Amino acid sequence: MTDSEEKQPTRPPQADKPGETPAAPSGAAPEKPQAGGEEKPAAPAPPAPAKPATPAAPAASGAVPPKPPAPGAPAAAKPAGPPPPPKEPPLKPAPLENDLVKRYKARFGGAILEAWLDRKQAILVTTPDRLLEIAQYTRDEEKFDYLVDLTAVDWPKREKRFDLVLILYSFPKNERLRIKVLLADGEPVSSVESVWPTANWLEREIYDMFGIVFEGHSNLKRLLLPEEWQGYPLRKDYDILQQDEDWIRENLGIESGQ
Amino acid sequence: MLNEAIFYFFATLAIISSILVVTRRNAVQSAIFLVTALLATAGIFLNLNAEFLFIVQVILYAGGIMVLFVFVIMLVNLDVALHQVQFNRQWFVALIISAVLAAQVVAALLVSRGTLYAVAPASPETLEPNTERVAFSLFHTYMLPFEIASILLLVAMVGAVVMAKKRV
Amino acid sequence: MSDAFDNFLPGGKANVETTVLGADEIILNMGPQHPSTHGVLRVKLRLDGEKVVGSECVIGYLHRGVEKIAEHRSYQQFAPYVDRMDYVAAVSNGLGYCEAVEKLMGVEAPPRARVIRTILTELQRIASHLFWLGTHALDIGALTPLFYCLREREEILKIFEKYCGARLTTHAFRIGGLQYEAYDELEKDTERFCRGFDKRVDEYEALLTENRIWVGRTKGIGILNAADAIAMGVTGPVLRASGVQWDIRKAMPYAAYDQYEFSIPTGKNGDTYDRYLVRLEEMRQSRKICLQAIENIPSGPILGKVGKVLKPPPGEVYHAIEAPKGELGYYIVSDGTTQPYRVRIRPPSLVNLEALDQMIRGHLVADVVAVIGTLDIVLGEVDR
Amino acid sequence: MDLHALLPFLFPVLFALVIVAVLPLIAGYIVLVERKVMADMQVRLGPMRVGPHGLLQPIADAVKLLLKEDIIPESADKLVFWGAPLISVTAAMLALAALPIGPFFQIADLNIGMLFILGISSLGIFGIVLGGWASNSHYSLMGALRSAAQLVSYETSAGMAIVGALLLAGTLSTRGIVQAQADDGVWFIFAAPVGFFIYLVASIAETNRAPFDMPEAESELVAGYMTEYSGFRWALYFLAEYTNMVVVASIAATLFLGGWMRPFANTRVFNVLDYFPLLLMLWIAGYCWRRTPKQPVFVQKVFMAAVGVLCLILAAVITLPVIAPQGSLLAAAKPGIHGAFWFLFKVGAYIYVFMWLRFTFPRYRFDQLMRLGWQFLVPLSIANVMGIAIGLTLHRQLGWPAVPALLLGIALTLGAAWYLISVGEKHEPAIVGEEGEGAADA
Repeated sequence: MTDSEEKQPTRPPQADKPGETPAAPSGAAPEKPQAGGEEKPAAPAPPAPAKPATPAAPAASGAVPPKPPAPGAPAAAKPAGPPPPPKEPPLKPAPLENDLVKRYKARFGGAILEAWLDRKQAILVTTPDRLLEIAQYTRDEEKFDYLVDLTAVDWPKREKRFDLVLILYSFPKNERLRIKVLLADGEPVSSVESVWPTANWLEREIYDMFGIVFEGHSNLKRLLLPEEWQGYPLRKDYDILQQDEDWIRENLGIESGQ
Repeated sequence: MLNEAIFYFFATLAIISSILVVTRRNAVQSAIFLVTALLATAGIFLNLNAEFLFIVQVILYAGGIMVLFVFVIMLVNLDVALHQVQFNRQWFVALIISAVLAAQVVAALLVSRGTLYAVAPASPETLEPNTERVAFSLFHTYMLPFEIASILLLVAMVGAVVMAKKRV
Repeated sequence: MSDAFDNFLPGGKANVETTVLGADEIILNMGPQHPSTHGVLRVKLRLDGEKVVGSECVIGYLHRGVEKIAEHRSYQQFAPYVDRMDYVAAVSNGLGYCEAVEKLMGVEAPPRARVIRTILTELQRIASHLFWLGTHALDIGALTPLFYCLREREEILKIFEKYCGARLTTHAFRIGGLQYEAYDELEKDTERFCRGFDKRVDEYEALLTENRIWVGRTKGIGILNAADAIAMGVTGPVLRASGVQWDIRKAMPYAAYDQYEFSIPTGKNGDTYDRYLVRLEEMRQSRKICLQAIENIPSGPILGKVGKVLKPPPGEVYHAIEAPKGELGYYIVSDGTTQPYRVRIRPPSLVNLEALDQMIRGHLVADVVAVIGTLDIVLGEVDR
Repeated sequence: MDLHALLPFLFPVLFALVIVAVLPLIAGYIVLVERKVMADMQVRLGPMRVGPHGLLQPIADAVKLLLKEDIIPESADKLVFWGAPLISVTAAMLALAALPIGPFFQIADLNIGMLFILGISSLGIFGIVLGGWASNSHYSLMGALRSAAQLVSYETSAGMAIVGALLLAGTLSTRGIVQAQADDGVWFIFAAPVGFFIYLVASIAETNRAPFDMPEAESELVAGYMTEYSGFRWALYFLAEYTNMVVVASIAATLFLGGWMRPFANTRVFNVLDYFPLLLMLWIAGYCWRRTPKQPVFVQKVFMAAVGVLCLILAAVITLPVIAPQGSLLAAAKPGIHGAFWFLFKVGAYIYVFMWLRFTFPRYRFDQLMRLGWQFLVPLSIANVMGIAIGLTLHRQLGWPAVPALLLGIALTLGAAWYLISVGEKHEPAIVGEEGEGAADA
C-alpha cells in the first residue's frame, strides 16, 4: 500500500514510444474493422462515420500482441501474457487505423500509443498523463457520452502493471469504444469523474480493488470493502491466506491453523 | 367521606407533581409531571361535579396544549438547559414574595373567617346539566364578550401565521 | 453532525460546548437492516427535519469477490456464480456471461438455443419486474400488489423449474448453447402464462396507476432528466423513463431479439411514476416477445461447437445485454488458459444506485424509500 | 360503611372488569381477523397452523409476547420507557367507559359522554410521543413527532365532524345520541353523510392505520415509535392501537350508525331483521361443520365442531328473546342482547372498512397527509358544521320540513367539498413541480 502511494512522476510520452515496437505479423489484415466494433443493426443512431480504414500501418502502431506491450521494456512484456497463439484469424487482435484513430492520433499524438481491434471491438491505448483531455475530447467531440464501465486489469509482471479500461458508448453513433490506460503501480492518474459523473463509484471500486489512486477524485475511499481492509484483492499477487494469517496473528495473538 | 378522600388524593397528587415540575432537570420529565398536575386538577373538578370544566381541562390543557409543549420540547435542544444553573441565588427575593403571598392568604382567611362557610356549597343537582349551563352563559348571557374574545383569538392566530410565514 | 439531536435524547452524550440551535440537521442511518432498503444497503441520510439534504450509500455488505473467484475457476465453473449476483434475474445473468464467453471464443449458439434463451430471458424479465413492482408498491405502503405479483412470478418460476430444475439460481444456459433441451410443454406453458398475463397487468394497473395516493407518492419524485441519466450512466428502465429510447436488445441485438417485433417504452419526466409505467409496459412487451418466440422455435442442435475444455484464444471482449435492471456487461480478458484472466462484471444496479443521491435530494424520507424502490436494485449485484 | 352506598358502583365496576379482561382477547382476535381478511384479499390463506383455521393464533401470539425478553435500550430513559405504553393503554381503555354497548351495557352514562371519549383518547398521544422519545432512537423519535403532529391535526377535524352529529342530537350523552337517532327515525349518517366521511378519514388517521400510518410506516421508519419496544410492552402498544380502533369504531357506530339500534328499528315490516343474527350464526356454524372433516388432527376436528356448537348456542341466546312470549323475562332481555349484537356488528363492519382500506391503498407521504388534513378535512368539517347548522335552523326555527332543510345543508357542504377539491388540484401540481425542480437543481 505504501509503495503504491508514493508519487511517481508521470512518464513523458517520449519514453513510452520506443517501447512499442515488438513487430507482429502485420499481414493478418483486420477483416472488418469498425470503430464501434459491434455489429450494427437497425439502430436509432445513424451509421458511424468511422469507416474501415486502410490498414497501412504506420511505424507508430504496428499490430501488437493481444495485450499492450510493456512500454519501455519489451523484454519484460513477454512473461506476463501468454504467447499469442496464431490460431483462428478472426479472434486475433488486429491493428486498427480508421478515421477515429486518426483523429485521436492527430490530436493527441504520442499520448495515443496504439489502437487495435479485438473481436471486432475497438481498443485505444493511451498514456495516463493526458487522460483527462482525452476523456473530455472523447465525450464532447467524439460523442461517447456514456461511460459504461471503468475497470482495471492487473499484469503484475509488466513494468506498467495496470490496464485502466474505460468502456465507452456513444448514443448518437451506437458504438462502443474501449480506452486503455497503461499505469505503473503507484502512478497517479487523473480522475474522469468530472467528465462522466458515473466514474465516481467506479473509480472508488478500482481504488478499492487495485489500489490505483485517482487524482482529483471527490471522495476516494473504499467502496465495497471496509475502510480498514488491508491490500487490494484484485491484484494478482493478493494472497488471502497471508491476509488471514496476519489478521489472526494481530487480533487473536495465535498462529493461524490454515 | 369518599369525596374528601378523593379530594385529598388529587390535591396531594397535584402538589407533588407541581413540585416535581420545577425540580426535575429533564424538561421532558417536567412536562410529564405538569400533565399529571393538570390531570389531578381535572380530577378535583370532576369531584366537584363540574364535569364540563373537567373535560375542558383534559382536552385543552392535557390533551392539546401539553402535547404541543412536549412536541416543542422535543424539537429544541435540551442539552443547554440540562447544564444551566437550575436555581439562581436570589433566594431572598423568592422568600420575600412567598412571605407576602402567604400573608395575603392568611389575611384573607382571617378576614373572611365568619363568612367563608356561610354560603352553602351548591347541591350537585342544581349543577346537573353542566354543559348546557356553560353553553347558555356563553352563547346567551355573555354572547358579545364571548364573540369579542373569539375574534381576538382569531386575530392573534392570523397574526401568528402571518409572522411565521414572512420568514419563508 | 447529529450532535444536537443526539444530545437531547435521554442517553445522548451531553456536551455543553454544543450550541447548535435546535435539531437542524440529523443523520439518519437507513439500513443495513431496514425493511425497505432491499437487502443490506445502508444509506446515511443527512436530514433537515424530514428533508434530505445529502446522502451517502454504504455498500459492500454482500461482497463476495465474484470477480476474484472468476480468476480461479474455469469458464464453465464460473457460470453458476453469475446467477448469484442478481438473484432475481439469474437467467439474464447467465445469458450475458455465456454470450460473452461465446464471443470470446468466437463461437455462436445454434438458432434453437438462441430462441429458447430469448424466451427464458424474457420470462425472467417479467419475473424480475413483477418482483420489483410488488416490493416497490410495498415500500410505498400498498400491501396487496406484492402477492398478486408473486402469484404470477410463481408461474414463471414453475416454468424455470420444469426446464432446468431450479427456480431462482437457474444456471439455465451453457457456454455455446443450452444446458438442457426444452421440455415438451415449454411452449404450451409459456403461452398459457402469456395469454393470461395481460389481464394481470391490467389488474395491477387498476390497483395503482390511477390511484391518487400512488400518483401523489410517485409523480415528480426522484426526477432524473435525460442528460443527467446519461451522465450518471444509468441504464435500463431508469434511463428509458428519462426519455432516452435505448435498449441493447434493439441497439445491438443479441440472442434472437433481432427476429422479433417489440417497442421500447419511454417516459417523459423521468420520475418514479414514469419508471413505474415504463416497467409495466416492458412486461407487456416481454410478453409479446415470448408469444412471438414460441410460435416458431427452430429445431436443431442446442449446443454449438465447443469442446469440453474451454480455452479461448488470448484477448478480451466486452459483451453487454439488456438485463431487467439495465446494461449488464461482462468484460472478460483471456490469457489463453482454461481460466479467465480477468472477469469484470458491469452491474446495472451498482451504477443505477449511484444516481440515488442526486435523485433524493430535496425530497422527504418517505421518498427515499420510493426512489430506492424505483431504482430496482439487487444488493447481490451491487456488491457482487 | 353502608353497602347500599356502594351499590351504584357495582355494575360499572363489573363492566369495567369485564372490558379490561376481555379486551386483550378481542384485540387479539381482531388481529386474527385482520390477518385473515388480508390473506383473503391477497390470495393467501393466512394463519392456519395454530388451531383449526388459525383460531388459536392470537393466544399463541399473546403467550409468545408475554414470554419474550423485555429489552430496554441501554441509553433509554427507563422510567418513561416503562410508563409510556401504559399511558397509551390506559387512555384507550378509559375511553371505552362512556360507550354504550346496547341500552343496558354501559359503564357510565356521562352527560359529557362524547367529550369524555374525545378528551381521554387524546391523552393516548402522550404514550406514543413519550415512548418514541424515551427509546433514544432516531426512528422512534421521528415516529413520535409525526404521530403527535398527525394526531393533533386530525383530532381537529374528527372533533368538528362529531360536532356536526352532536348538533343533530342535541346532547353529549352517548345514550342520548342514540336515543335522538331513534326518535328522529334516521341514522345521522344519512343526515350528515359528509360528517361521517370526515370522521371515517380522520379516525383512520387517528388510529395510525394505513394509508395514514406515518408514525409506524414500516418501510420508512421501521416501526416508528415502537421500534425499540419488544415483548410485553410492545404488546401493550398494540393493544392500545386496537383498542383505539374499537373506540373510534364505537364512536362512529354511536354517532352515525344508530348505536345499538337495528336497521329500520321503528318499522314493523323489518322485524324480520331480528332473525339476521340467527342466520349469521347458523351460517358460521354450518361453515365450521363443513370444514370439520377436513381438519388434519382429531383434536382440531373436535375444536372445529365445538366452534360450530358455540355459534349455535349464541344463535339460541340471540333468537330466544325474539320468539319468547311478550312480557316474559326473556323478552325483556331482548333489547339488551340485540342491542349488543347490532352495536358490535356495526363496530365490526367499521373496522372491516379500516382493514379494507389498509390493504387497498398505498401510504400517504407525511406532507401530503398534513395537506389533506389541514387544507381539505378541517375546512370541510367546518363547512359541514355550518351546513348542518343552517339545515337545523331552517327546520327548527323557520319551520321548514326536516328533509329539504337537511338536504340543503348537505348540498352546501358538498359544494364546499367540491370547491376545496378544485382548489387543491390547482395547487397540488405546483407544489410537486417545485420539489421536482429542487431535485433537478441539486
